[in-house]
Amino acid sequence: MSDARTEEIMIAAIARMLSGLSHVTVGISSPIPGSAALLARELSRGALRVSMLGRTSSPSFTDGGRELFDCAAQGRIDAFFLGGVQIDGQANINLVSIGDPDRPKARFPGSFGSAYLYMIVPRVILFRQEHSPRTLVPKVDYISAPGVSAPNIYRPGGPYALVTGRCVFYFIKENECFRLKSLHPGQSVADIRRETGFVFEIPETEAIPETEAPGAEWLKLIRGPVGDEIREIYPDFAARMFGGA
Amino acid sequence: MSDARTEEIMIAAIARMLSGLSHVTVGISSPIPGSAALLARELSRGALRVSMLGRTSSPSFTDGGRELFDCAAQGRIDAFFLGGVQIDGQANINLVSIGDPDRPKARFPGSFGSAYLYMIVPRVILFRQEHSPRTLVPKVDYISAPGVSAPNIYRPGGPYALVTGRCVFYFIKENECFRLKSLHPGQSVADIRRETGFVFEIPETEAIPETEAPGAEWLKLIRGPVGDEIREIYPDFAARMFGGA
Amino acid sequence: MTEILDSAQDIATQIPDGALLALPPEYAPCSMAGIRALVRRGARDLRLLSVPQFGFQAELLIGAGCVAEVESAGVTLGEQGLAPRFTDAIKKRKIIMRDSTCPAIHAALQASEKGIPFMPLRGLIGSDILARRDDWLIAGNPFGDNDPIVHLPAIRPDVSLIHAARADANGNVWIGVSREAMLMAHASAATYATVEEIVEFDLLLDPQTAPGTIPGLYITAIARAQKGAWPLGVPHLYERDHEHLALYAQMARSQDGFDAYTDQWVMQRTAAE
Amino acid sequence: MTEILDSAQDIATQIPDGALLALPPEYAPCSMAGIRALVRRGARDLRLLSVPQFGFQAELLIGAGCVAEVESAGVTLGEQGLAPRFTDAIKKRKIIMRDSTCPAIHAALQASEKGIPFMPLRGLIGSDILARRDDWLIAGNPFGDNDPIVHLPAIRPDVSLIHAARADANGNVWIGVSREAMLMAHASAATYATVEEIVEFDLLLDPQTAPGTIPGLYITAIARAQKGAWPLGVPHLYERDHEHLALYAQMARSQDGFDAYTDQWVMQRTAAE
Repeated sequence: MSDARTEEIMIAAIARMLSGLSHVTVGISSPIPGSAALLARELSRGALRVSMLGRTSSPSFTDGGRELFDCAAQGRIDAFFLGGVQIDGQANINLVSIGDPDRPKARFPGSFGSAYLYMIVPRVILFRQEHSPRTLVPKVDYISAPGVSAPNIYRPGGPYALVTGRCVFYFIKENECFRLKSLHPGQSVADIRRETGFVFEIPETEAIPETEAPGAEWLKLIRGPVGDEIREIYPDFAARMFGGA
Repeated sequence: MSDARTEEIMIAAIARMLSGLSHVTVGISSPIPGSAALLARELSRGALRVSMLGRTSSPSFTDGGRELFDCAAQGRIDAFFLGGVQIDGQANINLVSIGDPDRPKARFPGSFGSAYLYMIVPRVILFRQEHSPRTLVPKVDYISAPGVSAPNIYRPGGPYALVTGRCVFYFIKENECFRLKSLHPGQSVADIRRETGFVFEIPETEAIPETEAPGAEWLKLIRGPVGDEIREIYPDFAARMFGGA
Repeated sequence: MTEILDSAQDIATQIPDGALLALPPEYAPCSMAGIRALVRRGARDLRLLSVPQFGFQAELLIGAGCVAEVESAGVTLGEQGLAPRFTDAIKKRKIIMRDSTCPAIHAALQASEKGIPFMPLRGLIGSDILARRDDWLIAGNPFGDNDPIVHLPAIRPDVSLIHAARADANGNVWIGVSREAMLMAHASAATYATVEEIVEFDLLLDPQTAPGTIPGLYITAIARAQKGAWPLGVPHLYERDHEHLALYAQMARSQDGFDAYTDQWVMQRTAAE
Repeated sequence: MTEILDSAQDIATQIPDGALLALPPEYAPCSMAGIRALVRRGARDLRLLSVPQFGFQAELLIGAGCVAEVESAGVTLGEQGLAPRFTDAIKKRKIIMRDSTCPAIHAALQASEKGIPFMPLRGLIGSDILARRDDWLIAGNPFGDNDPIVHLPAIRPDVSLIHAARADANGNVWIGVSREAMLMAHASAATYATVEEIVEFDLLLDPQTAPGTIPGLYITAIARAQKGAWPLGVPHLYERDHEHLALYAQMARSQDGFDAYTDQWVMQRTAAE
């Protein structure tokens, strides 16, 4: 059995979703997707271009903060990553507040570029390590970015998958809902049902496979060159995951 | 009597109109206004900022060709200069063609930024050395940029004066026409009437003064530091005016 | 002409109470020296605009009671977590919060940069950000058919406050790739910069430095402030001081703790500058 | 990943007939090597867009019969006067001319850069430029009252062709302050650059060069072409060759003279490159 940590299983699962792409971008506060993108780049032997916000020693962009958004609108970004304080079954995400936004019970940083990139980037991968009824809810308290849009709304982008600390869901656009794709080691369908606040599809005809844990070679990459590069932006995360600098 | 050439009288006349301003910009194909702006800067002891397009050794702008236009729209440019193949009595200018634009008798380079800057920059100074019925016409064949606009059209800018090889006109916005301001040495009101294709106002109550020719000190500046700087962009003009490089 | 001031304190004096004050993100240099000076001068009723997100700059100003409104796409201390004084102020309704999204802030500033009254922007439709902004409109794309698109009114900040590695005596400020500062300077009525050093040569005359330089034309005044971004970083000069920011995040959990922090690190000018 | 090609001729091979081809102004480096290669390969039906004006590039392509349409704010040889083959082609109606104005071209490219369908722009109302453009609209400013403003549809060139002082092996291209090239690369489907040299280091990793660099992400292919802008200039490397351009202006007064010019200076590749 792999000695991979949950974060590393998530990193590997996300990296697999980036196979064959040309350019992925990683926003701020995204150490797990950032690691996944760097892992995918290593596996692609350089065919995948990874642009990481906040990496000042080697900037990916040279036209200021707007360039990420312009670049996405030009169709030059294949995948992006979004988290959520809450995520609901229609793939709406909430990065702002719990309760009435005018008198919030809890307040979070804000929506950043989500309201835009979620609608523009073809393959948006949602991630949230905490998989509980508190995070995966029937209906978000605040829509930072909507999961689905009316047919007349310009929307080349949208949700592709949701990777949590327990499982992988894919988003089924036609049905406007998530479908369970794979279970992380040690998780059962019953666990997922109990810990998920929204309704999701379960393929009836087949057993749900286990999320493939990263093998020794992948772990070596994650803990080696990927970790070294991620440390520049996320020193605390890197220290927690991979030990001291 | 001054030994100033016509171009130098025009340079001095334009320079006087820039007194007290903070920032003027000079477009391409504008050696006379360019010289005037540099002269005005010398006279202002550095208080006047001059941005010259095409001066690559010391760029005024660092955001590409659009910056001139953005800068003007931000209200940061006090004066600009426009020429015209034809200029008419309503201060419309034509930089495109003579005759039917679809089957032109003569074709010129084009309107450049005139259709925009003429409407945005508060003090636009028109210049045309050739003062004849051919250049100063009743109605231009093509409006590259209109001299006046309807009241609901956003237009903080517009024509201020017209400096030719014969005289200086000021534009009277309320009357939508030019008024004769001064005559270059050797010109009479009758000369101007004969050589001008459009109707203009002549102040009845006073004699038309002579355009003040540049004195020895100004000529020294024009032929010295101003000429040296203008040579970088307009080597042919500088050679013609001030001798070899 | 750009004024050369003696210190960040002189800049703070020129930023009026009530100003719409634009501030850069933490991945660009931030004028923490200027922010501390604003706290020291007791600035009031500032309306903060993050370009497009911020953290510690807003924290200090909010905690010190300098702020009436915030427009931002995100307020966070990054790896040091939620911004405690911001969060507290929202919950206690001490400030008016106008939630935005990064590209909307960039686009609204670009509208101001271009002198146009609005900028269209894709996305946003269906979000509560849009639903709760009565200053934004949805209108039809006139070149399309049944193609609604958001129209954002231009934002023209009264003041932008930035930090940079260097400036020259003509007021040209080298920002390198931190080009949001260029947009801020173009879009704002006034722009102030603290800088690590004032160099002897003209930054526009050197073809290596000119491309990363804001012309002095847009810069109201500069002042030297060594380590002026601390405890945030300046790319290639010094790193973000994670340890100090963790200390801040710890102390600022309560208003008393915040006050103790500012007493020690902000009000005693010699401590920080 | 950016392709590294052997020569400008390889670039010309990849630019298809009929392409909407964006070209920089003469105050930025122009890929005359690429233009000559297009003439040599006998390109046809090109639709040229100047950003926002041009001269010698358009002249050669028009004179050689490569061009169907031109959209431009101005076509001139600068101090060498009117562009004779352009003028002749207009008078003989050999090309379709879409007169524009500089800020409209920049704004329409910015719309494409931002992925928005249109850009509003002040000015223009009352000009024959606007009156003769049936692809431009006047619409009301939705934030104003009786405030008409021009709406320009986005322009997305098929190809941009630029020249630069240097690039690196990752396809990053250093353009310095010639930032219209950055806009062109962002706005275009494909961008080709000829460069004076390909350097060994990564232009994005050096904080001095990164601010003036187009990331390779936007660059389809590069090729080395020494003196590739000649007889136009490259800032800080070599000057515009006024004498040669005067010779051109003289010869190109007639089509026969133009043909003699291209025989000597374009078709015989060794003469120019």
